[in-house]
Amino acid sequence: MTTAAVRVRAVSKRFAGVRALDGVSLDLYPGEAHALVGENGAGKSTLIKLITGVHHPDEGQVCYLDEPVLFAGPREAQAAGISTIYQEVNLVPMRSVAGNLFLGREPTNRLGLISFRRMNRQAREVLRRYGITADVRRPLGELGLGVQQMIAVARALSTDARVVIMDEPTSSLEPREVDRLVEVIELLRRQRIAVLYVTHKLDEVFRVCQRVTVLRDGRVVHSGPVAETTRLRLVATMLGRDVADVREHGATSFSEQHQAAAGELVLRAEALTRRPLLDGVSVDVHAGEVVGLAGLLGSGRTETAKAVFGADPVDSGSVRVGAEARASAGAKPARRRWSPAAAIRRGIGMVPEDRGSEGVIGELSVRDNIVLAALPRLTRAGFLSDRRQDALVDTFVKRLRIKASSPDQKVRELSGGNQQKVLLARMLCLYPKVLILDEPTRGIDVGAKAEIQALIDELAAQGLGVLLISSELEEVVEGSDRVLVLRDGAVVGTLRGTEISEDRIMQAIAAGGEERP
Amino acid sequence: MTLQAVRPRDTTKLPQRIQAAGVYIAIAALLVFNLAFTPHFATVTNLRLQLVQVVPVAIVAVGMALVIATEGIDLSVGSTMALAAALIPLYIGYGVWPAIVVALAAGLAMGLASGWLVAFAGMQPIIATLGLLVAGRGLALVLADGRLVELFDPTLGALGNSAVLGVPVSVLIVIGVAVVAGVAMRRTAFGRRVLAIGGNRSAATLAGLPVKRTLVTVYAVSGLLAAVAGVLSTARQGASDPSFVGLLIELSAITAVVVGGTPLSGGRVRIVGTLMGALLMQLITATIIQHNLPDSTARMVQAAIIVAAVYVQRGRSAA
Amino acid sequence: MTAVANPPTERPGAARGRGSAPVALWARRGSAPVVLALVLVAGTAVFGGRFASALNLGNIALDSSYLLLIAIGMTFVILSGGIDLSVGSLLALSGVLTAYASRWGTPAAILVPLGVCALFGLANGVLVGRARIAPFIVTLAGLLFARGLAFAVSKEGNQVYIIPAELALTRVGQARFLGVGAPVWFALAVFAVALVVLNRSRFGQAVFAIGGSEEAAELMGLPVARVKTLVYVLSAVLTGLAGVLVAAQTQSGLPTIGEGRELEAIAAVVIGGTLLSGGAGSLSGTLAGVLLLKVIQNLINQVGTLTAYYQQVVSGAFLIVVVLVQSRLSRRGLR
Amino acid sequence: TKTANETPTTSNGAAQQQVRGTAGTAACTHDKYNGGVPKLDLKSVTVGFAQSEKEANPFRITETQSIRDEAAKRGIKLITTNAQSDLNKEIADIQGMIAQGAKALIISPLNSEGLDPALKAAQDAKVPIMTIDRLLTTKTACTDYVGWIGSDFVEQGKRAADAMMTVTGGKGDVAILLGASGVNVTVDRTKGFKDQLTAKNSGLKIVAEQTGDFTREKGQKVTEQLITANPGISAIYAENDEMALGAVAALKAANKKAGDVKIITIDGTKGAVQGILDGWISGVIESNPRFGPLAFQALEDFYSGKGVPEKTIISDKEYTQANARAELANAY
Ligand SMILES: Nc1ncnc2c1ncn2[C@@H]1O[C@H](COP(=O)(O)OP(=O)(O)OP(=O)(O)O)[C@@H](O)[C@H]1O
Ligand SMILES: Nc1ncnc2c1ncn2[C@@H]1O[C@H](COP(=O)(O)OP(=O)(O)OP(=O)(O)O)[C@@H](O)[C@H]1O
Ligand SMILES: [Mg+2]
Ligand SMILES: [Mg+2]
Repeated sequence: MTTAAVRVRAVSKRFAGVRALDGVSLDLYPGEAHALVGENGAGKSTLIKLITGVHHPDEGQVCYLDEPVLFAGPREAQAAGISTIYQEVNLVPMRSVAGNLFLGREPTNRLGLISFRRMNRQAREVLRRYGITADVRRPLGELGLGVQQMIAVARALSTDARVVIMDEPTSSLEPREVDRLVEVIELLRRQRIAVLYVTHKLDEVFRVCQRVTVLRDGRVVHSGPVAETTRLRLVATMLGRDVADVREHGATSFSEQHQAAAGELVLRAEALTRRPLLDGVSVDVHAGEVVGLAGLLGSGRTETAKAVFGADPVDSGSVRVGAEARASAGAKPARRRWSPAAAIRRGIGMVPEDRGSEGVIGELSVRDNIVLAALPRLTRAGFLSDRRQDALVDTFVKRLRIKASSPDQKVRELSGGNQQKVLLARMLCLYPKVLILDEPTRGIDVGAKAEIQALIDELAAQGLGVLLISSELEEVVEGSDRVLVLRDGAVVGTLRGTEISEDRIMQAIAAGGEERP
Repeated sequence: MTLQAVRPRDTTKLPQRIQAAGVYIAIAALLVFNLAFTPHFATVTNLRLQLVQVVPVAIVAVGMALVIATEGIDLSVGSTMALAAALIPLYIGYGVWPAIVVALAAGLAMGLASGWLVAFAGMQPIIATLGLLVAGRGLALVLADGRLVELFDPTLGALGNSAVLGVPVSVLIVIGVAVVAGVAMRRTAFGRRVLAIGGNRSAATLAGLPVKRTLVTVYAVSGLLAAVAGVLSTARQGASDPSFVGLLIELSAITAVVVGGTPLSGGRVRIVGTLMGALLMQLITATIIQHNLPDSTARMVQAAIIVAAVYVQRGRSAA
Repeated sequence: MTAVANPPTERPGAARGRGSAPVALWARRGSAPVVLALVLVAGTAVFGGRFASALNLGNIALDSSYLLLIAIGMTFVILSGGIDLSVGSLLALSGVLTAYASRWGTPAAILVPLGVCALFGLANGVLVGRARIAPFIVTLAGLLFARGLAFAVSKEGNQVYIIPAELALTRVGQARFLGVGAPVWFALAVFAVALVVLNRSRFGQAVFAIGGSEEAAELMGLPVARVKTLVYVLSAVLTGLAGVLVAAQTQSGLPTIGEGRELEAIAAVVIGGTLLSGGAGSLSGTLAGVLLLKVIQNLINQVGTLTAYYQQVVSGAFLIVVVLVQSRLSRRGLR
Repeated sequence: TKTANETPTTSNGAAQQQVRGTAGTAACTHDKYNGGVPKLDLKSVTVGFAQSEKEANPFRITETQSIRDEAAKRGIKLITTNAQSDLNKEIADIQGMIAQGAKALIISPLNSEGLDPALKAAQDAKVPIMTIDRLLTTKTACTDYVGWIGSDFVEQGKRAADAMMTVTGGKGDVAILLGASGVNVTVDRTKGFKDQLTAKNSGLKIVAEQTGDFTREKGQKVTEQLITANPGISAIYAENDEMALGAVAALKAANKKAGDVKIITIDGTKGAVQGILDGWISGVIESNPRFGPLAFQALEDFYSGKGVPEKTIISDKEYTQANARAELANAY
C-alpha cells in the first residue's frame, strides 16, 4: 500500500464542554478524492482545522507524509503543501480579485517589487482556466458569493500542493461551475494529489470521490469505498437511521405538487430597476405560492431579493404588499421609505445569502439571534419577556433541530449549517406573509435540507408566499409553483406547473441570451 | 430523533468567568497591597474618598460602554462635561435646578449631534466625536470666557458633598445610573438592539432593527451622562472650571470600559465590569499618590497594570 | 456570459458591510486632495499674498513634516486594523533621548532614540500581534509609559538636555535646501519609500489584507502576527525620526511635547480617506489629510484676532465639515 | 446665589508696574540689535504677541489681557496667537505672524529651550523679539532676542519657603503640590523652596510631593488623597493659587477648620488673597503677570534709542494676613 498523504490517528477535540471530535481516524492517500460527509455539526470542519493547525487536537495525532506533525497554524500547513478551502469563503473582500488570488505570493520583479501587470495577467489566466468572468482589478467584495467561492477554489488550486482540502466548495456554485470543479479534481488526482472533499451534496460524492468517511456526532461511523455504498445507505448512516426508514419517509425533497390554487396576491414588485444590476424586474407572489428565481451566477437574483426587501436602494420601481398590492393594478405607487424594517413590519421576511456578513450576529447567543427580528412582539413596555422568548426559541430550535449546547451558546460557535437554521428561525418566528429565501439550504445537511424543504411546503400550504432562490436547480424545480428566469438583471422567462424542469430553465437562459445581445 | 438530546453540559461559562475576572483580581491585589502597606488606607474616610473621586469617570464610562457596545467610541465626553459646567454659572441666576436642566440639555444636544453624525451622516465615530471634542471645549471656553467661576450654592454643594446614610449622593447616582443601564442592556429590546448593531450592523439592518435611531439614542445617552458627570464635578469642586473639567476623561473612561471586559469590537458589554474598571483606575491613582511615587513612575506603573489586567482576560478572539 | 457589472453606488442601510465599503472608499480617496485644493484657493482668495507667500507656505510645510512622518506610520497601523495612541508620547521620548545622547555625538543622538523607539514599537506589536490585546489599550498604556519614561530620563523635567549648536545633527536638522527645511525633505523621502513599501511589496499587501479580514488573512497563510508587529515598529520608528528632527530643530529635548499628536495623526489619516476599521486607504490620502489639517490651522491663525477659544470651535467644526464634504463629494463622484 | 471672581480682570496700568531691578550690560537698541534692524514707528505697524499656554488660569488671562489693553491704549495694532502648550505650535505661530507681516514681536515662551527655529525666522526677517515671563536661558540678549521681562521663579520659591517657615514656626510635615511636570516654572519653584528650607536648616519635613498640574480640580483630588494618607500634614506649599484653592476645597470637605493646615501659594490671584482673609491661606507670593506696559515701553525704548536692559525683573508682591485686606483690590 502507498503511504498516506495525511493520516489522522484517533484525534479528539472538545470545545469548552462540546465534544466536536471523539477518536476520529482517517487516511488520505495520494491520488484519491476522499469524501467526508455528515450532518451539520458532525465535526467535519473541526477535523479539517485540526489537520491544518487552526486547532490542535486534545488527543491523538496527525501525520503528514508519515511524519507526525503539529502545525502552528494554517500558514505552516500551507507551506508544507496542504492547501485548504475553508467552509465560509475566506478571502479579503476589500482587495482586488487578483490580489486575493496571489496574496502572499505576488509575482515580483527584479527589484523585489510586486509587478501588478504580471499579477493581473496571471490572474486573468487563472480565471479563464476556471471559466470565471470577472474584472481581476475590482474588489472581490463586489462579486456574488458564487464567484467568490470559485475564486477561493482557484486560489487554493493554484498553489503547488500535495494535499487539497475543500470544505463545502460547491455550496453556492451552479451546476456549470460544479462540473468545472469536478474536472479539476480529476486533474489533481491524475497528478497524484490527495483531495479531501466535504460536501452535503451526495451526488457529488458519487461523481467525484473514491472513498467516503461518514462522521456522526464527532465519531467515524463508516469509512470505505464509494462504490460499495449507495446514496440511501449513506444518508441512513449519516442520520443514524434505518435504511428502510429513510426509504419510506424519504430524505429529500418537496411533496410533489402543491395545491397550485394559489391564494390572493400578497406581494407585487413592479419594474425594479437598479442600474446596471437590475433592469425592470417584476415579481408577483400569491399566498401559498412558491416562486422560484432561477439564473446563473450574477444574474440578479440576490439583487432582486434585496430590492424587494428594501435592503438595497433602487433607481425606480415599486413594492406593494397585501391589500395594497391587490388594489394596485397600474396605480401610482405610494411614496414611502422602503427599508428592511418597513418590509418586516408589513409581513415580508428574508434570509440573506451571505450568512456570515449579513446574517448571524456571532457574539450573541442562539436565543438572541432567533428573537432579534421579533423583539417588538416580545416586549412589554420595552422589557423583554423571558417566558415568551423561551417559548418561541424552544419551538423553533426543536422544529428546525438546531444543534446547540444550549440556547445560550454563541452563534459563532455553531457549525455552518446550524447557523443557517438560526437565520431561518429568525424569520419564521415573525410568521411572515411572504418569505424570501436566498440560498436557504446552503451548507445544510441532507436531513435538515429535507426538513427545511418540507417546512417550506408546509408553510406554503398554510398560506405563506415564498420567493425561493437556490443555486441547486433541482431545488428550484421541485419546490416552485412558478419559476422566473433571470438573466443580466431582467426576467427572460416565466415557467409554470409542469413546464418547470431543469432543461426548460436552461433553455430560457440561453434563449434570453439570444434575444438580448 | 436525538440531535440535541445528549450533549455534555455546557461548561463554557467557567473559564470565561475566570478570564473575565481580570479586573476583579487586579482590584483585589491592589486592595490587599494597600491594606498591608498603606497607612490609614483601611479607614471609612479613605474608602469613601475613593468612591467619591471615581464618580465622574464611572458615570462617563457607563455611557461609553454603551457606545462601545455598538462598535463606536465617544471622544467628546470630556468637552461635554466642560460645556455642562460652563452653562451652570450662566443660568444659576434662574435657580440651581433650571441651571442643571440646561446643562443636561446641552449634554443631550452634544450626544444627539454626535449620534446624528455617526448614524445619518455616516461619519466614523472617532472622527465625528473628535471634532466635537475640539469644538465643544472651545464652545465651553467661549461661553465662560475661559474663566473659572466659583459657585456658592447650597443645593449644588449638597449634590457634591453630602451623604445619605453615609453613602455620598454622587455615589448613589452612579449606582442608579449603572442599575438602569444594566437592566436596559439585559432586559430590554433596546439593549438587545445595541448589542446586535455592535455585533453585525448589516445583519441588524436586515433583521429590520431601527439601527439609526438606536445609534442616536446611544450617543445621546452618552452625552447626557457626560453632562451629569460635569454637573457633579462642578458641584463637588464648588466651581465651574471649563478649562480643565473632564480633560482627557475620555481615555480614562475607555480604559475603564475595556479593562472591565467590554471589547472595543462591540457586540458585548459589561456594566458592572465597567464600574470595576473605573474603580481599578482610581485605586491605582490612589496607591500611587499615597505612596508618593514620582509622576514618571506613576505613569509607567499605571501602564503596566492596565496591560496586565487586560492581558488576563484577553484571548477569546484567539482561534 | 454575464458582463462585468459596474459596482453599485453606496448602499445605505443593509450592505454597509463587506460589499459596499470599498467602493465608497475608492472614490473617497480622491476627494481629500480636492478639498485641500479648495481650501488653498479659498485661503489665497481671502488672505492673498499673506497666506500664499513662500515664507508662509514654507512654514506650513515644515510644520506638516513631523506630522506627516507620524501619520505615515499611523496609516500602516490603521490599515492593518489597529491604532497607535502612543505616538505623541513617543515623540517626546525620542526628543529627550536625542538630546540626552547628543553628548556622545550625532550617530548616538540618532541611533539611541530610534533604537529605543523600535523596541517600544516591538513591545506594542508583540502585545497586539501575539498576545492579542486590543491595540487601543496596548498603545494607550504605551502613551502613559513613554511619557513616564521621558519624564524619568529628564529627571521629572528638572533637567532639560540641550543639543550643541555645532553638532552635525543640529546643522543638518536646521539646514535648508531650496528654501525648504530639512525635515520636509526627510518626510518626503520617507513618504516616497513608504509608498513603494505599501503598494509594491508583499508586506504592504499583507497589511491591507490583514486589515480587510484578519481571519481570512490568517487562513490564507499570511504571517499575521509578524506583520502586525512590524507595523507598530514602523510607526514607532517613524515617530522616533520625527522626534529626532524636532529635537534637532529646537536643539533640546522636552518631555512635554507631542501631547494630542496621536489624535491629530489619526484625524489626518482618516481625513485622507483611510478606513479606521482597516483594509482600505492610501498614503497619498494621508499626505493630503496632513496638509489639510495644517493649512486649516494656519488659516485660522491668519485671522489673528480670533481668540484661542474661537479658534478651537472653528477648527473642531472645520474637521467635521471637511469630512462631511468629502463623503458627499465621493458619493457624488460615483454617480 | 453668589458668584465670585466673575468680573474680567483688567491690568491696572503702569502705576502697578514696579520694576524690582534690571540686570545686564549695555541697553539694547534697534541699531545694535542683531546687527541693526530698521527703525519703526510702532503706531504704524503690526505687533504680534505669542502666548504659550491656554488662557485657562488667571495668570495667563491677565497676562494676555494686559498686553491687549496696553496695545489698545497706545493705539498699536496687535495680533495674537496661543500655542496651547504645544511647542511646535508656538514655533509655527511665531513664524506665521512674521509671514503675516508682524514687524515686532512679544513672546511668552512655552519653555526656556526649543524656540530656535522661530528665533531664527525672526532674525532673518529682521523682526525684533521681546520676551516676557520665561527666560530663554541659553540665548543671548540683544542677539537672539531684545531683552526679557519676568519674574524670578526660583526666588519666588525661596520667598514661599520663608513665608512657610514664618507661618509654621519652622516645624511640621509639609506636602508640596507641584505644578505641571516638565515645566520649568515647576522646576524652579520647587528648587527655590527646597533649597531655602535646606539653607535655613528648617525643621519642616517634606512628606509628599505630587503633581496637581496647576489646576484646581487636580489640586483638590491630590490633597484629598494626601491628607488621608498622611493625617499629620500641617502645611501645604502649592505652586500656584488654583491648586491652593483646590486644596482648600479638599480641607473643607474633610471637615478641617481654617488654619489647621497652613497653605502657602504663589501667583496672587484675587481668590487666593481672599483665601487669606478667610483664614484658609496663610500667605501668597505674587507672580506678576501684568507685562503689557513694561513690554510696550521696552519696545518704545528699543526704537527711541533709550535702550532695553537685558533683564527686567518685575516686582512680585507678597500677600500676608497683615496686608491682604488692603491689597485685595490689587490682586488679579
Ligand atoms: N470555536 C468553537 N467553539 C465552540 N464550539 C465549536 C467551535 N467550533 C465548532 N464547535 C462545535 O463543534 C461541533 C462540530 O462543528 P463543525 O463545524 O466541525 O461541524 P461540521 O461538521 O463542519 O458542520 P457543518 O456541516 O454544519 O459545517 C459543533 O457542535 C460546533 O458547535
Ligand atoms: N459578472 C459580474 N461581475 C462582477 N460582479 C458581478 C457580476 N454579476 C453580479 N455581480 C455582483 O455580484 C453581486 C451578486 O449578484 P446578483 O445578486 O446579481 O447575483 P445572483 O444571481 O444572486 O448570483 P449569486 O449566486 O452569485 O449570488 C452583486 O452585488 C453584483 O454587484
Ligand atoms: Mg463545516
Ligand atoms: Mg445570489
